[in-house]
Amino acid sequence: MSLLSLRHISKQFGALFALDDVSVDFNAGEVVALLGDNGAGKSTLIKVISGTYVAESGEILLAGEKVAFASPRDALDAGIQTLFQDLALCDNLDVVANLFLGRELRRSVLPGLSFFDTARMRRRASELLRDLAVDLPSVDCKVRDLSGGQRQSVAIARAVNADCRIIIMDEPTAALGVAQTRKVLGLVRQLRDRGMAVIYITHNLHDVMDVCDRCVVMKNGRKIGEASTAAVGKDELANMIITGEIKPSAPASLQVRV
Amino acid sequence: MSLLSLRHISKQFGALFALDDVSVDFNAGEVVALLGDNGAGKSTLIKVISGTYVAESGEILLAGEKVAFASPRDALDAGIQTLFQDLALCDNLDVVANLFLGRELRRSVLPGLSFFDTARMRRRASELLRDLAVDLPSVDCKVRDLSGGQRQSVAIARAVNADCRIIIMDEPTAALGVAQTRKVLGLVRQLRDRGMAVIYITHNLHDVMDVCDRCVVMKNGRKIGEASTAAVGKDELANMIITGEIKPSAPASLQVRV
Amino acid sequence: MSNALSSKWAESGGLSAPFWRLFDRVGPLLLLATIILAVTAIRPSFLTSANLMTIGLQASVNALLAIGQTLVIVSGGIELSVGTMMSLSMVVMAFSTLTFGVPMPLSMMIAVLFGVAGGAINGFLVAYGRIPAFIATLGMLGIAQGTALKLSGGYAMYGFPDWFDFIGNGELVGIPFPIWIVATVAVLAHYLFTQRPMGRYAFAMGASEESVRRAGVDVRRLKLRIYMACGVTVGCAAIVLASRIDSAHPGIGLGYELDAIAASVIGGASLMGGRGSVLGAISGALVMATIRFALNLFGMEPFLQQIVVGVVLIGAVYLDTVRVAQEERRTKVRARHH
Amino acid sequence: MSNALSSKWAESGGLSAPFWRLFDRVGPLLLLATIILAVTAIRPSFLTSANLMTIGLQASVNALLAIGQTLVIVSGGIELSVGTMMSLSMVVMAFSTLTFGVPMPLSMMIAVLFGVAGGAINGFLVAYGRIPAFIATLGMLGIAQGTALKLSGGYAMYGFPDWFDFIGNGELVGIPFPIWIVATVAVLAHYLFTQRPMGRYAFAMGASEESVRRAGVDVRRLKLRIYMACGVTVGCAAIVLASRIDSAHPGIGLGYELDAIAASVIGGASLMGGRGSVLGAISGALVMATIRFALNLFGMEPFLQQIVVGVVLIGAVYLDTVRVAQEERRTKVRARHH
Amino acid sequence: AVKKIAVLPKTLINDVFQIKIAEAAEQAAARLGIPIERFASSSDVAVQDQINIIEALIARGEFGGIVLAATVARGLGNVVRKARQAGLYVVLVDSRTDGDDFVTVIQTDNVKAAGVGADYSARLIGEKGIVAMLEGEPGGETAAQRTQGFHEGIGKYPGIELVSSIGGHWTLPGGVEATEAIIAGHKDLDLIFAASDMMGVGARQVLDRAAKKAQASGDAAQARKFSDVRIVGFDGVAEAVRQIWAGKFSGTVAQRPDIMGSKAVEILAQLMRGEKTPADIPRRIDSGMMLVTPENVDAYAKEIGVEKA
Ligand SMILES: Nc1ncnc2c1ncn2[C@@H]1O[C@H](COP(=O)(O)OP(=O)(O)OP(=O)(O)O)[C@@H](O)[C@H]1O
Ligand SMILES: Nc1ncnc2c1ncn2[C@@H]1O[C@H](COP(=O)(O)OP(=O)(O)OP(=O)(O)O)[C@@H](O)[C@H]1O
Ligand SMILES: [Mg+2]
Ligand SMILES: [Mg+2]
Repeated sequence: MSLLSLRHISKQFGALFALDDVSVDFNAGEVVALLGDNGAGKSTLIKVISGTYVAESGEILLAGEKVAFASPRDALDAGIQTLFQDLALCDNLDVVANLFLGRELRRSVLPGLSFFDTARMRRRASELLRDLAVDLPSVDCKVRDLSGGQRQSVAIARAVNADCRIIIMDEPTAALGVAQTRKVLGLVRQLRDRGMAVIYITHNLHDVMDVCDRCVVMKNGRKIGEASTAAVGKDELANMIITGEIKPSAPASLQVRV
Repeated sequence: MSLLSLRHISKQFGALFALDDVSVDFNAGEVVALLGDNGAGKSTLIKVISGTYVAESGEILLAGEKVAFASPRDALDAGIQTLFQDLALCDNLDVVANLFLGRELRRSVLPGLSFFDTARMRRRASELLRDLAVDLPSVDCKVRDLSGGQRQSVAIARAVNADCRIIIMDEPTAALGVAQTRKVLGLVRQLRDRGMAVIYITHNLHDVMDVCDRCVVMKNGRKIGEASTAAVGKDELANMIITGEIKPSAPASLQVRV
Repeated sequence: MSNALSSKWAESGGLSAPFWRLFDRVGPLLLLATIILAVTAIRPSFLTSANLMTIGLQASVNALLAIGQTLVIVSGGIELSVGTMMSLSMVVMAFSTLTFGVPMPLSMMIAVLFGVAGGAINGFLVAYGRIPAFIATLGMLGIAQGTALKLSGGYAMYGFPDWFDFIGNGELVGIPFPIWIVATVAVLAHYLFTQRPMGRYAFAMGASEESVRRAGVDVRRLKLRIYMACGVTVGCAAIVLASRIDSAHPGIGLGYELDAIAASVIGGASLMGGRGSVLGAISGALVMATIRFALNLFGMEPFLQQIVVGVVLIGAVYLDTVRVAQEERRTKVRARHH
Repeated sequence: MSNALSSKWAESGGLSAPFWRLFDRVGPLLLLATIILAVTAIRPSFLTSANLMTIGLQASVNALLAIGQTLVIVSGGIELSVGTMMSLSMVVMAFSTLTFGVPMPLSMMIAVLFGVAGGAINGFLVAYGRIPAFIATLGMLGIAQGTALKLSGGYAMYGFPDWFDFIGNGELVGIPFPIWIVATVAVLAHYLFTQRPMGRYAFAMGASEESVRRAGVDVRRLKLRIYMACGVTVGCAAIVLASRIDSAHPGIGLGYELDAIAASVIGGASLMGGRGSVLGAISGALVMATIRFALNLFGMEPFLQQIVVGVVLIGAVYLDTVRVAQEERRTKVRARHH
Repeated sequence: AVKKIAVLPKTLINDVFQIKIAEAAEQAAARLGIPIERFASSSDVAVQDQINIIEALIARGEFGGIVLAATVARGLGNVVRKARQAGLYVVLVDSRTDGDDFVTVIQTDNVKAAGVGADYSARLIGEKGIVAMLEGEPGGETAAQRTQGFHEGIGKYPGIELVSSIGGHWTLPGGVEATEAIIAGHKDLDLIFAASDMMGVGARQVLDRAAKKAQASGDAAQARKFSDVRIVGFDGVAEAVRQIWAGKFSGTVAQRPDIMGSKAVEILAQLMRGEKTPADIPRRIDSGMMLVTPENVDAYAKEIGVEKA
């Protein structure tokens, strides 16, 4: 049984079907690449999984149980952690506050009187960012003062700094440097090895070949194919993403959508 | 003589030297890659060139003449067009309005009475976006309703939809799909062939090898090296970006900064 | 394939978008219609053309101010001095014609110029002095009020020529003249909002000032001009009000600023900037005037009136929010409120 | 190498950041000091501890309201009903003790509860009704005003017990008691702003509500609680004011809302949300009280006073803007104004 | 059906005087069996509110008369004419406005009344000393008239120095804040003239507290000085009567809002019943200004229905 199953999910924005009857399964200990052209519906799909959007139809099964996510809180409580492509950080807070937003560490001074445990949070933040090879002026600086890649790293650190069993990453390495990208790919492998289900959205097929076990390809809101990474080549994938069609010569491993 | 020369540019944010004595030249008909780790100062450098920031010291020479850019307007007037990494679009306007922001087309009905020439702008917008292989619900939809890659494509279309002699692109393909990335790389080549100077920031070394003639590598606000792309390998570049050092075995073509 | 799809979508979107856009614009008018119908249901005799004209007349000054206010709000600012600047413009107009004998048409122009000058000061402070709009215009509120009172000694001034009465109280083809003025200003303002770069940049600035600056727009000059444009409506409002009450009052404007902002917001403007429309502003002013007129018509006692105005205001905007949310579910029109 | 650098930078940044942060917080206090010095330069006899105490006393009600207002503004909202809700709380307190004989301490608690209830309604409308804060609280302004007037018939109510006088007029170790109240509320509020998740989320929400929601925070409940917390300060202000004037007035609160917002903004809050502080709010209230007290002390005529208050307000905030801009050039502290 | 009367005071917020006009009118109407409705504008300078309300009254067509306290001396003429043309009688109270379509105006002259207050104040302190004035909210004409009247009146006494004349918003808290500032600069004050009774009440509170504080700090002379400051109010509302009884006010200039309200309704009743025509009513009726002092306060209290606690 899959850890997370989506069944016939549809989501409309006005006249536009952003998701059109999408069914897909995610398993523990597996990295699944979610691929597709710009506007294919990848972000919309993961927003449905993370409780940010509510789908118009379809259902979500978590370890076989039907669940309904009315808000991001519900998804977080169910152990689904998400790194969003947009709107992940608060510009006016510092790096530490952003990293721990929604799950601040506190220390109790007297019964009923407790403070933020800033020292512990700063320490942990430095560790996390060091693991990602990020070079920040200071963990005390406001997020609005960071470079594009630094912001992205903070968002990644935020997502991995939590207990969860499913982690979703929407184009995590898009703004990252060479070293940082390597670290994130390594991290993804670690997460998988710890038995988590990882959903990884990217446009970088090298990265897909590198860390993903399975690929799901979307186009115009539909799932158009699914394959084990080991069985397909980069060019095959690229072709499928672009044309939306499976080449006559495609191997059997590249399944047409059910 | 170079089309654009930066001489000893420095820019501080508080205690942090975001740019530290950077000198670099850009020539017409050449694509220069600006490389470097996250937070290396790439975006800050191009913000100085585009008039968004004013450097504390150093000078900018345009075709040998000293210029001062107090605002983005000045840089635009000097023929420098920029695609920024952030804050490039207005969420509440539609795609067409964003594409033409600051240089709207108008049609005159009576002397003194003129309207936006929406039809012409829409047509041009559709063309531009088609050239970039972008798939939008409609050119009339608000930018806030677009996917990450669609937004990015609109920003690219905005930058290339202008007469200019120098074009700066800050990570243009970071959010783009496979097909869109190819189109943008093709476009960059076209621009170069038309004799424009292109400054291209990216973390993707494949792309660098593909379209860039020369690479400038930055670290911690300093320029640490410069090389013709033909003379270096991808791994060499990656190594330099990460360690900030030139390998003993580096070929002579990889110049240590002057 | 991709391109074929793109153009197919573009077309279907292209056809429906203008329709929904119109709907979006018409929204506040629907709200107004709802309120008028509700009042009519309670008291059928309400719905006479005479009453509607009276409401239009009563809304006119606020509508003028709300149009200017909306432009400022759209750009992400706020203008608290519209009311007292209106007082000052009135007093200056009265002074110039009564004390210095300047011909009335010229004095009217002076009133408008004063409105614009006040706007220019506000705009200058906000744009070049980088003072928050709230503080700059709050300061100007006091300055204008004090100056108007000082000039007039706190007393009303009167003695305008007889024909001046027509502007505020006359009728043209059966419609009160102030309504014609509002209509004219509205058409011009709508042109400014939707067809002039200045209007478009105002919207853009409301969403992201830095993006507009990077597009090569001189945002400081833009702000200056926005507040000056708002000043034009202040000057016009001063003339209409002075004519309607056939005199100039130094203290009369205080309080109009909140009404103007409220009309703007009822009409769909967001104080965060980037949203608003001329039609919305006028509808908002009419909604407020209708509620107040209806309660006076019902003869509701004043203390209760305040309560009911508050409840109806909230209720009306709530209904509108629900309507927009429902539309949104079916269409591409996005949430209008923060 | 990269990590070494990172930690080096982190350290130097880590050392200086708290210092500049403190400076950022102290900014509004510097503004206050400047104004006090300027007044002293004009009239040296001004600088007596008695006068400073009087200013503190006169600022106390506005300071309390400004603290609550700041929390709302920080979160991206606005609260226009603080003034009239204060009137209503006063009247309800007077009613409960004078008409129904409820013991005074209990009546005082009822006043605070009423403030909180008003805040809860506002918060509910804004959070769950998705009504723009400006409209919801403007509606509540009218509702509270009307209710207070209706309850009291428009008349002032007298007859509080003698000891009640102490709250607004007593002294503790030479310092007026209301100042102690403000100080206590300020300490609690500062703790809320800086050490409670609620305060932090309020700031975060001011920058990006959606980010906060995605972080798993129930933003609607958060908003509700923010307006309720603001209501606490409204209730406290009602008690202090009632004691200070030894009576309850139904119409007294109107106008306090603008003063409270102004104090907030002078103290560095941004109406766009995401910026503001307790110390700033208090400093802002003190700045306003100082200007007004000084002008009254100089015996300046009311018309001129309005002008001068406006000019000084703008000038003071302008100076502060310039100072911040200069600091910014040298340090990491960012522009505070939009 | 019998036509209604509308009473339209300047405002009902922070203005006990205007409330009293409305209440007196309502009592008179109840006595005469005429239905009456109360209206109000949002502030005492909100001219347009009054115009709007009158236009609504005309539209309703069920009114026979209006009791109007005009917010402005000129500007309501047009709408009053409209009302007259629609068959409504308008009786002005407290303040007049332009035009000649109203039946009559029942008022006292604010400038003159403030002048009487000035003369009385001068007498109280032996025509020499230091005085201050608390002015009303700037913007309304009543505030300007009372200020003008007192300034002109007190200016006639060379021995008296008007050291401060500042605003107190008509209200008690406003009076408190203004007085705190005044005594911070002028500890040797002899008298405060308040343009409204409520500001005077606030002034007295401040002086009493200041006296107590001076006493506590051992400065008995200063304490006595503060206690001895005379206060003269304006309006003659119930609170002022109590203050005079308590020895805290030296007097108040009463303007009889009760007479304004009841007289106006009586006149309207006669007109609406056709017992009289507008020609039978004098164009101006003096409602009687009265200087209330400790000597005549008991009689005045009885007249306006205030009882000793
Ligand atoms: N809030 C919204 N309102 C209306 N349309 C939307 C909204 N969000 C997304 N869309 C549309 O839905 C489609 C899918 O968007 P989505 O963000 O899921 O794409 P994506 O696959 O993540 O693309 P990218 O690779 O560019 O990030 C796009 O055409 C987009 O324009
Ligand atoms: N406005 C600012 N205020 C303070 N510090 C800033 C500001 N902008 C950038 N910085 C700092 O300057 C350094 C350089 O930033 P910059 O954006 O130029 O990096 P970059 O090379 O573009 O990185 P990336 O590849 O991540 O986009 C970073 O350490 C960043 O934190
Ligand atoms: Mg996406
Ligand atoms: Mg960058």
